[in-house]
Amino acid sequence: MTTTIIQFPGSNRDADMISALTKICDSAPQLVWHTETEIPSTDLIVIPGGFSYGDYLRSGAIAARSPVMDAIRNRADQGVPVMGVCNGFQILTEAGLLPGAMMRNSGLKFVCREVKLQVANANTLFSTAYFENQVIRCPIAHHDGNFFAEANTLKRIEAEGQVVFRYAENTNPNGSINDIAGIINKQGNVLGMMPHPENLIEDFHGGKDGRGIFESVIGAVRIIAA
Amino acid sequence: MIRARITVTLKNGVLDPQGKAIEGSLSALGFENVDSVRQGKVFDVELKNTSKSDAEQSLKAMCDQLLANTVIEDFSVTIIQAIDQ
Amino acid sequence: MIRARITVTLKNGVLDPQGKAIEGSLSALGFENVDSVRQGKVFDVELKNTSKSDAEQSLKAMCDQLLANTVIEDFSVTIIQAIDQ
Amino acid sequence: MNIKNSIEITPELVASHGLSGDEYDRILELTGREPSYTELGIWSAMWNEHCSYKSSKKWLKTLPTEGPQVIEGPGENAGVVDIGDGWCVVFKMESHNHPSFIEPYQGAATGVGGILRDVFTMGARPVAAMNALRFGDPEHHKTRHLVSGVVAGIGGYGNCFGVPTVGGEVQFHPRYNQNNLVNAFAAGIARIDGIFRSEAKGVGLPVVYLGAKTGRDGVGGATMASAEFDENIEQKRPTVQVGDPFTEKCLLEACMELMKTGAVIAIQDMGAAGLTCSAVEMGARGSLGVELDLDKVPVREEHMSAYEMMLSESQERMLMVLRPELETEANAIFSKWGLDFAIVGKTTDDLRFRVLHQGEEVANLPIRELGDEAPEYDRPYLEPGKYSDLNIADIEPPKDYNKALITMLGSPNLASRRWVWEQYDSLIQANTLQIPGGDAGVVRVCDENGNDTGKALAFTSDVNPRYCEADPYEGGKQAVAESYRNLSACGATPLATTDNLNFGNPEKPEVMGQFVAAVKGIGEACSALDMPIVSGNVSLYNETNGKAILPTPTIGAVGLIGDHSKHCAIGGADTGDIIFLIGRNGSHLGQSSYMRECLGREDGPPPIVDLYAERQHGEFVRAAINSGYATSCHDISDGGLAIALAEMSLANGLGAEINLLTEHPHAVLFGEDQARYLLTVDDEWADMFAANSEGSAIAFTRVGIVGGNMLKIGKLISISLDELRKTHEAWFPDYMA
Ligand SMILES: Nc1ncnc2c1ncn2[C@@H]1O[C@H](COP(=O)(O)OP(=O)(O)O)[C@@H](O)[C@H]1O
Ligand SMILES: [Mg+2]
Repeated sequence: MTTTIIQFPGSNRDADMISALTKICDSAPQLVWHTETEIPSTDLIVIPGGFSYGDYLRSGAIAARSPVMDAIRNRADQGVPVMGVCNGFQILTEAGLLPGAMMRNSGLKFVCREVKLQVANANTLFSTAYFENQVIRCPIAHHDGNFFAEANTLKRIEAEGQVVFRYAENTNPNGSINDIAGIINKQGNVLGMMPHPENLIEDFHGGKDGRGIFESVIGAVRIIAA
Repeated sequence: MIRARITVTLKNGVLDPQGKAIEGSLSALGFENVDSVRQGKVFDVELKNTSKSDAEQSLKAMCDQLLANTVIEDFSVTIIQAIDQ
Repeated sequence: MIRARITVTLKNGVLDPQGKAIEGSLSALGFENVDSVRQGKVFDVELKNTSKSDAEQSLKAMCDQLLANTVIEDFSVTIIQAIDQ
Repeated sequence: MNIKNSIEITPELVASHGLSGDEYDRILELTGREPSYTELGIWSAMWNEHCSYKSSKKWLKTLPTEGPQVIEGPGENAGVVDIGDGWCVVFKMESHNHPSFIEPYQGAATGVGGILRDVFTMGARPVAAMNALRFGDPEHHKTRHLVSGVVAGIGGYGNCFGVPTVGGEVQFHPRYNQNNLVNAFAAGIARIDGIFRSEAKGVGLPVVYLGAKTGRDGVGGATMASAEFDENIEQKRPTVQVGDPFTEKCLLEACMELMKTGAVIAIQDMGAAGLTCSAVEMGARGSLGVELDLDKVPVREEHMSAYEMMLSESQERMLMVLRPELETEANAIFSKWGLDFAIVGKTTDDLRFRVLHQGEEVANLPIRELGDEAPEYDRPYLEPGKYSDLNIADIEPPKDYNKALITMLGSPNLASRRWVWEQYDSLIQANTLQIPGGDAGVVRVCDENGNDTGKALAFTSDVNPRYCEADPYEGGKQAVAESYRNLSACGATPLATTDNLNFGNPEKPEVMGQFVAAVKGIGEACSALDMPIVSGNVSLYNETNGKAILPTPTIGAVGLIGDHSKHCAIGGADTGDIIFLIGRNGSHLGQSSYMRECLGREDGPPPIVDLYAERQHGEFVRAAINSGYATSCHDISDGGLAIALAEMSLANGLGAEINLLTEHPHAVLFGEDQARYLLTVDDEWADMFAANSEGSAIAFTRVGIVGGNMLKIGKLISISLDELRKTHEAWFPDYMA
């Protein structure tokens, strides 16, 4: 399976993601620089975490306007799975590929800690490895993860099962509305999530709860290929 | 040359954690008659080789395309100074 | 009730990484006549039970004590609306 | 327009540059004439305490800096230490005390930026950061504001740059009310054959300016005088530098790419006194002259004078000597990352430092003498006085031991630092094995392709300034010993150290006496424990209104874990595991946390450090961890045995039952005797372990057993884990709320 990581100036969890994809997929991802206008054929596109453009202006705002975004949009329209983690999630909302917006954490501080996630929808490309309502561990590390959507949008994404992960057991670290930690687009192939599954995939990390997300997509890609 | 100020503020109804925190700090500092605080951003932009009306249009476009996230923010544009070249 | 807007901007000469990044992005988006962008903050403050002149004083004090970092920032205060109770 | 570069050199101007009459006379002699204004700025920058170490050099020379593991000792941007298989670790610590007091967020942020640059200038990719912080009395009106700004600034820079912050210290004491300390540490990893140095080589080669543009940032108070001669410069010019971590991250990536091309002959970051120091050092090290043309320097402000450009401390900049045939390639890398790349000068063969501006030669100085001839002082010093021993019987025991433990555990200096370190990304790079909260931060070593090498590095930062105040010599030893223990407790072999010596005004014999004694103690401990000092920083004049800070020689230490599957942590014990105390029973209460927190006393001598015992116990503990006996381990420091047991129980999430048969239980529970650890062993192996301890002639006691949800110590202490946790975690967030 071929995976692709998009790199922006200021991406800094790209190395973590490269390492995770390499370990889980047994082959290194292709790297695409933000100025590219084409994305080579791929089974999965990942926008990694970090501080693209320093997160100056708004988190993900400047990156969301870079040339590569049109290419991502095209691939997404073709049904290629796209996953944005942390800054990647912020970029996807800023680019309009996902609904809502990301605000400063309610505690106003950067937070790095482990939280609990409830799998709110185990029936997406990215979550079939888990069971519905399973609670998993996952680290977070962000300053602007307070997901916001106005009432109608919120109602719609809740009704359509677009909420994939929620902070569970009172671990919401940022004030995110309805404890939302990760959402998917209507078509079901673009996922954004604030937590960092790529930092919990080896025994070395003290757990492997994050693997399921990657394994879900790999499984789905295999089925499509077969 | 044109000098303009763009002001971007949160839409009504969008929660403003920073504003809330400032309210709290102000009242802790003894400013008792503060009713509410909302935080926003300003951008002081200098444009060259452009007329006032072109400038206005292009500043609005900048807001739409980049400076404001219209899901949560409103913006306004004011030309502060226009100096003929 | 008094409505005021406080604007806080970086002093001249202080590095503004945010403004610089925005300049870059605007020019990449094709806004070619942007000469410079400096970013600042606004605070929209509502005060109750106060006169206009008291309000002005107290808003300035808020800036000095909390809202502006006077080592690197300047501020200005404008009363937008004063409604008698 | 033409910017004036001349101004009359008056005695006041000389004095406002921090130069003494004698120093200026020497400058006249070395210049061979009256210096120009720009030249005066250059001399003063090179000869100030910060660059020249004029008060401390004599004593720094006495520190042990060599060892088979040391590849590069003090002198370069950072120290370099061999970690085997062709890899090395590059690290250093540096202070940003004063700027952080003026503007806590930016001061701390740029401190982090500076130390990261020191590391990656040498070709090493940063893999870990720490920060050692000292603030005034929590009740002081400025303290909360400083804590909040400094912590946010450190996080703001490090998180955005993308380095995990894995450790540090935070302490409060009224003596830091007007002078807080911010010491930032960074470490990076490189191939030994991929290390870059600052020594220029080759005549007529291009000198290249890299990174961000130059502004008037940090052009010190002395320049305020320049406003008089140029009406175009705004009067009120802030001297605070603003950090731009995004640019620094791009600079890192650009430098890493550039270094791979082979284009770099020498490289040096621009830190204090930016262009001046970097250019002079590169030239002088390589026995070459340097000529700079300031018209080529990328600037972000108008009408900058030569003086201002030479002294600007704008951040995120570097200077390099380039292999000319690779210019195009190098330039392309920098433009890809959106950074400036400008040839601003060349190397020459005449050992002169020449600066051109607007067609005028504004400086022409002997390049070697700028550094080599900097004054070196043998400042008079007073041997520090000593406390006589306290008699245990004169130190009141607590009426209620539970209350005493709770008071201590919830005190500003012993409470959990979670509020601080959760604002730092400790996980980024996916190599963190131990996050803050234990004894040392532990980070795995991966190669360029992200493959696990099996090795890990451990990092810790330590000093107890109250010990140093009471006895700088023992305090200096103790700082090193504690860092040795923190590494050993994780199973890491201590490798080497960096130091950050923070003191008051060295012109005062008492302060100089503290400095001399602390350096002596540090040196002895580093020699005895095989932890040479490979880099460091001195920060003097931390003093306001004649009142100096506590002497604070911070030690940053690095250890190596050859096989990271064998590391050990403070938590990890199971129910039924046996708890061993390695080392003697506690007996020493002088300068202890118990006396301070429960009796309101700060007196007596600090504990004596027996370096032989430290080494023996450390080796024993590491062997126990290495052979798989230890299920968890923690060293005993501030607060003694009781606090260590509480911290360990919290980390295990399990209580413990401790037997205690002894007189002077307050000394046993709260004594801060050195060379001690707690170690847990599976009960099946406990007898074997005990036999081994006896065999090694190590003082040890089987103190109790892990289990339950209470910490019970004899009949004196019985507290639930929940209460311990609440107490330990509450102080910081409550205070900052
Ligand atoms: N400023 C800080 N940044 C990151 N971690 C910190 C900081 N201050 C303290 N810590 C962490 O909190 C824990 C307790 O600190 P401390 O009591 O100084 O440890 P020790 O006694 O083992 O030296 C350590 O893991 C330390 O790394
Ligand atoms: Mg310790």
